[in-house]
Amino acid sequence: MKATRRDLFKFAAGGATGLLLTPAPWRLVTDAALWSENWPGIPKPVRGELRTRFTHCALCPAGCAVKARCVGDQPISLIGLPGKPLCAFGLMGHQLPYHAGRVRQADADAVRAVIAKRAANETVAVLDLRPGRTASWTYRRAMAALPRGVYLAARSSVPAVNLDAVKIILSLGVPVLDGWGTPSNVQQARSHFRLIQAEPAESRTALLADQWLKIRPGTELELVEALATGRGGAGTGLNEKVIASVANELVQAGALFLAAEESPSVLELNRKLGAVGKTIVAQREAPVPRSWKPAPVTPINSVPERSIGVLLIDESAADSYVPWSKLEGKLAPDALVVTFASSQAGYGRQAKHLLPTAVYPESTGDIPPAIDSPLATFRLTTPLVAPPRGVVNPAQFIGGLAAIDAADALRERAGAIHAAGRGSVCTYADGRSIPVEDIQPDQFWKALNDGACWIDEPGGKLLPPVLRASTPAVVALNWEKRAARGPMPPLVSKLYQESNLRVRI
Amino acid sequence: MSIDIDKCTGCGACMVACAVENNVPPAPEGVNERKGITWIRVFRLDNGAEGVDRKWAFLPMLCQQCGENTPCVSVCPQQAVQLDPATGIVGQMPERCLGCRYCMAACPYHARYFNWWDPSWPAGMEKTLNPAVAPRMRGVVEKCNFCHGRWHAAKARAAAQGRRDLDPADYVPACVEACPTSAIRFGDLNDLENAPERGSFRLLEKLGTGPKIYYQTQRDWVREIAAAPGGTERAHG
Amino acid sequence: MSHRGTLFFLAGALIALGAGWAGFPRVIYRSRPQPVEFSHKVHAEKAGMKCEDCHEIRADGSFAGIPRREKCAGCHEAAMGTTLAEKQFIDGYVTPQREVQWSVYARQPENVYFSHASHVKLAHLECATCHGDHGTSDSLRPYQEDRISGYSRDIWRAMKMNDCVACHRSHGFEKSCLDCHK
Amino acid sequence: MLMFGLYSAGLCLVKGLNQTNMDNRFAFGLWIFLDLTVIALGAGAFFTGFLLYILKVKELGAVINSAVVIGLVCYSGAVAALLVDVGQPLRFWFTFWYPNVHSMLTEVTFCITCYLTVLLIEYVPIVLRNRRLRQVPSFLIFEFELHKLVYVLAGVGTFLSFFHQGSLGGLFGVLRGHPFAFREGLAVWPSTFFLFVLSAAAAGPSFILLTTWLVSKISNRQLVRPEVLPLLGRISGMLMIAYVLAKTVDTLIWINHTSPGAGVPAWQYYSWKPFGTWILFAEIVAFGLIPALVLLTPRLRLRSNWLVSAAALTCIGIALNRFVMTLQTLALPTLSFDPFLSYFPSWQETGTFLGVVGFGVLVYSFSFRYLNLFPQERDLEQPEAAPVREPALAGRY
Amino acid sequence: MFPWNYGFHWGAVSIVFLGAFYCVLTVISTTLILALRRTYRSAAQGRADRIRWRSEFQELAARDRLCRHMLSGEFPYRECRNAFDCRRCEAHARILEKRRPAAVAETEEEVFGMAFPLDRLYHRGHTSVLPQPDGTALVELDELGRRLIGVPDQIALPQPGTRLRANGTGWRIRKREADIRVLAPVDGEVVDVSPARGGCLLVRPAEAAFDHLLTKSEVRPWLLREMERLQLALTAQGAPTLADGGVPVDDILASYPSADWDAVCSRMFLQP
Repeated sequence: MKATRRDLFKFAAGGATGLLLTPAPWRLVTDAALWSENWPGIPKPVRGELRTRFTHCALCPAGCAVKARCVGDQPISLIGLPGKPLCAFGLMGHQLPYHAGRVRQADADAVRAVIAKRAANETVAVLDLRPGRTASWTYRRAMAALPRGVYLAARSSVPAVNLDAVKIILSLGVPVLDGWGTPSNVQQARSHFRLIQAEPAESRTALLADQWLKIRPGTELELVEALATGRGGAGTGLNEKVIASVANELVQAGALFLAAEESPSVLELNRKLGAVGKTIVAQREAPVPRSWKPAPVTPINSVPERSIGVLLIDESAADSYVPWSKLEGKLAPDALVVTFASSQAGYGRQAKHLLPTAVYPESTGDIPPAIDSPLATFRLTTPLVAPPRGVVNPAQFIGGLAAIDAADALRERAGAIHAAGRGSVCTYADGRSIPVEDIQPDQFWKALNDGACWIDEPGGKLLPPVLRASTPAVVALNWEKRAARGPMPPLVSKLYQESNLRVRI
Repeated sequence: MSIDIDKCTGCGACMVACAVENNVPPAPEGVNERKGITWIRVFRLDNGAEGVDRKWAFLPMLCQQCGENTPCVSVCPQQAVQLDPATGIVGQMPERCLGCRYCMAACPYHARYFNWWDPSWPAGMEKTLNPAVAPRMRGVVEKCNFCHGRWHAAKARAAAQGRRDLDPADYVPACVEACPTSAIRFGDLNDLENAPERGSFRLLEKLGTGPKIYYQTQRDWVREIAAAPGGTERAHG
Repeated sequence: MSHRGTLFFLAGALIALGAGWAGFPRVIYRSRPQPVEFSHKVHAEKAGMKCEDCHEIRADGSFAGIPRREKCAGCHEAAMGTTLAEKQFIDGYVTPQREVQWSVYARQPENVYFSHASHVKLAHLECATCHGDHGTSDSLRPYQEDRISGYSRDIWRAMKMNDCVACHRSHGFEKSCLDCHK
Repeated sequence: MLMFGLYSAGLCLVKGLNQTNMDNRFAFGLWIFLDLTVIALGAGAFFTGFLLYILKVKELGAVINSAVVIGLVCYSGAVAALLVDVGQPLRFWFTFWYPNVHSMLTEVTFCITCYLTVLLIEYVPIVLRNRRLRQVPSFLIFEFELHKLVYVLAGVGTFLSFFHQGSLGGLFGVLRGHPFAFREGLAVWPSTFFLFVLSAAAAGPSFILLTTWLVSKISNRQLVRPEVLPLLGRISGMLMIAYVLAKTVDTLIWINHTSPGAGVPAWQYYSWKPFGTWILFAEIVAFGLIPALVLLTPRLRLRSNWLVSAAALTCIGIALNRFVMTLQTLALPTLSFDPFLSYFPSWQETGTFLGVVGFGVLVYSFSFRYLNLFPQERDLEQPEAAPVREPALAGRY
Repeated sequence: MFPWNYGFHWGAVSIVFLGAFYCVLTVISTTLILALRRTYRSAAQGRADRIRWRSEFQELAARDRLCRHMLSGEFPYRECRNAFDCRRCEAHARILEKRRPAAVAETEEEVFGMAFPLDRLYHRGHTSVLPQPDGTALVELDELGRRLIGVPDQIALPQPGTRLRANGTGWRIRKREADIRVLAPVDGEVVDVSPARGGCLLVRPAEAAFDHLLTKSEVRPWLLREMERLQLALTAQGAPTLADGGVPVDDILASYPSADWDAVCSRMFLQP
């Protein structure tokens, strides 16, 4: 019997009916839906044991204590200690290593060879963008050892600010509420100081301040003059009454007074108001081994023009930058500029070589005392993640140039601190604080590595800072400045791109 | 949860902490604030004055976990949204969601977000994802659920110690934990000590959605703006 | 004529049924053997171990799952028995310090949250209630994965969502999706 | 056009909805708005069917086929657009499997799916009437038998349409979060539910009228008896007037009671350019009352250009209403500090929609070419040739 | 959707909602099934032809459905309600009673030079029936039909022994693109067939009642009408009107090569 078309139809119909009675079609429909649950490309978070580790945030000189929640060894979220919260950046720190714009590879040895060759008969300068670290000491030692080594600091020594004593702050465009100092301290102090912001632009500090003096751009110093002398100030665009009342206020409350940039007149006014010695005090550094012979800190201005043959810039931890225009003049015509950085964002554009460095939280190092801590502190940032292959440790590299082994510099310094026997170490894991003399050096070292902070004892009166002719620049990294420089954690997009909480750079 | 607007400095820590905690991917190319995903978003209010009298206030906005005739729950065609009777949290089930976005149209607080893009992280960054929260897929709606992953973890921890119920300390959402000024506070509304203090208000109370987020402020202009109904103010956030 | 029609109809139906029930599962599921020949039975009976000896619940309430290599190596640094499987395991993983890539039958989808702590410590469930006789099985059957959805075929008997729900309902624990989903 | 549509739709499906200009505020965009409109216009199918088969208005037999095809086209197009619109089309069946019976959208989904099936079944006889197909006896008989039962389908269709048209209105009426759209109503249904039913019923005939007129212009054939179109017009007009009245009442209640109750004085909605009060006026008077009156005035109704333009106005009015309900609702801020947003569809969205339209036109014109959409057409060919007279001497040779 | 699905609640709303849903589904499906069953039945009973004629008759343009008695002037206007089957039309019966027998019995009617012998009966599908003395009847195309088709390309005649049904398919003729079903004028059984003259059948009628066929005096008016229709059909094809005086030549088709012959024939042979 031969099959007609009709039969085929019947056959197909039967097939359809039969198929409906099997799991096949239903399975497929369900699977299609399930498949949309783990769409290709949707990552599966790694499971594993949750651990807590402690370190310090190296993103800014505040160096807040960090409590990292890790799965296995991988940090999945960072958080501050109770009462000592992190800023938005700190919270994103663990993502920095995955920034797309990160530089990973470079031929370090070739560069080393080149530098070594030129170091013999040319001036080698190290520009340190975060002075006061152990690494900085290494640089100074190295520069001292080299025939013609110069150590340049991006800023002259910072005084400490004793926020507890502050009653009133007049800030000349300093983002006091937006990244200056240690967030937690500023927040606590905020309740007891009054903030007057003199700034031309509508910054968030200006808008959150108690009073905002909307001065004309570039008239900060004129305002200072006016406040100091009680005369003039018309150029600022403020009327005399306002200036007078502010001046009055300042005199009433022996106040801290901040400036945006270094200038003698500001210092003068601070002196006059009695801030110096009371709220502006000397920055104290943790003890260093006596064996360390440092080169002096050379102010950039005093470097002769076109003299530097090799300029090494440590950008791995950058607080304050020196405008390139200022450096350019100091360089010899065929100068070799090498920068240690994790991305092209900073001096990488001008440098001949860029040696990739580890970024927080891969890097190892210490953080100089925050601007708002009058006491000396010693805090390590220890790697939460293993740094990738091919990154260079600037300290060891530069130390190596002068045959100084800087690998153990931190440990040596810790030893020196322990030897000094002052102060106490407070460990974050248990929140206890033990006097240094009660523990062994290696315990001390271990504690520091597991997340602990050495704080000098608040002995003696606060010394007035030894200041040159100027009040030093305030170290302030507000969001915009920061975004303009080094790489940002990807999630920052939440703040400026996916919401307009922040203006985009 | 209660939020003190006066304490908020708009630093954005909460937004970041939230994104980190809940595996919200960073923005792909071309995302703007209208397509972005921020379970908690800080809005900027200003008093409209010009010059030196200009003042800002910041208002963190997250899912208000509406308790009475919750707008988004009743509209979802497939029960992907539901109000947990026990915790009072409005839960969103991405794996059930069809992506019709009706709930987003229904939400007066615009606290629901749609995955317009495939979620993607920069290479290697997926290692930093939080295993307690499942990443969402493209084409579904998501929103704040008071860090439910932490709720689970807290429960598990309690269970390991043989406890059934949680202490207040066991569980706080990421934004609360991260807020530098502790402007955001969190607690069970049923406990007396967490009763909303007087002078606190809720957003769009008149809609009768019974939100569970209470806001406080001493500044009148802030109160006026925040408590006012739709579109009376020029926008900044 | 109409007889022929029915004949064809039935033929079609039968073929389809066959394909759907017999053929389809072979197509849709990818089957692969476990990397190591492991017998729960031996460990349970000979070594007299309990489940929680290897699959322990951590202090923070999370579940360790399948023990990692070093835990196994704790006993199997050197061969304890004479079985080929053990030898292979030691040569293949312990000595070269390679992790074993187990495929977990009971692996739930990413969006599922399950706390062993609350089920074992609070609800006092036996492992067998969900895992059946896995704990006493003598060999590991091949792992079957759905080609499309990528999920394990049989998450043993009682680990589909409906099973969870059924149990939760019967105990009045069914509050909201978020209880078990993340 | 169809290709372009498919391409854009493909983009949206493959790359995701980021291709569109919708965003978290404008969760609904062009597609939803047009779906609503199209479905309202497609309502002609159910309403004509209802009048013809249930109320036995015989004259409408002339357009029923065309009405069914239009309905089919509109609904299938709408569903297609929806499938592109949802973020996870693979999960469409969740709505059926795990329905949340309290959601208007569930109601809509269920009804529309059922109704689409009904339309398909109603479409079958029309297809089978094709001369070639009719050569197959079984087709012939099936068509015949099915046609005898079609009134049942018409009944079901009416039921379904009533509900989903309504629920489409309900979609927005229940939005407690948007005082602009929120309405109280009877039992579970907000007033918009009934308004939508009315307006859809009113727009349907007008749309059929329009298409019929258009088709006969294009093909320049007379398709229906001259009295049919005015009849449609009259029906449309009556419903329209009812709708306008209801709408007015509803609006008043809303302005004076509902909206203030939600804490928003109604004037506020119209303080945002470009959505001034003119839009309200346009919706109710310009595109509501006026065409209704025209359609109800016998004299004007009989003039085809008046008739047609009135019908057009009606359709536009309904479209406007849907627009207000979807897009204006979303555009208006609810929180004091969020902005008034505007939205313009991306080319992918437009493309997809154009594709849908293209598909519609295609289906319709095919049906028109091969199927007998207008049964009266045959009778209406006027014999031009003078009646043949027998020549006197015929057959003499 | 079903009580055993997750998330199902026995609420009043869900019961009402889903109840309604299932009702709708049942109604739709029952309608379909009903239609199918009936189809099957009628097909089994071989009612295809009747149904076809029924529906096609409905499809005919109104003026092609006119009653024969209107043609012969008994009514001013009347459409046939019985699908051209006058046997069960009481109006027809009444008229027949009234009608006095035709006075003069012409033997031959000639219209437009076409011979329509009156010794036979004519079906409106352009077939003629010539009763034979032996009780059979000779069924063939009438003059106009023949001229329309001219020389057919192909003729499909039924097997002898096939049962014909009045208004059912008699035989099929192919000519160019036209595929014509010649309607059978009478019920009956085919005795013999021949392809001559566009096909003719010898049929043994079921009963000798030929009331439904046109006779004597009705033929002329009907033909006039038919010519009109033909004219119309041709003009609809954009063809010029009939040759002068409207005398249809043999093989009309040949003289209108441009015309869509399918349309014309289907019109003339009553198949919409």
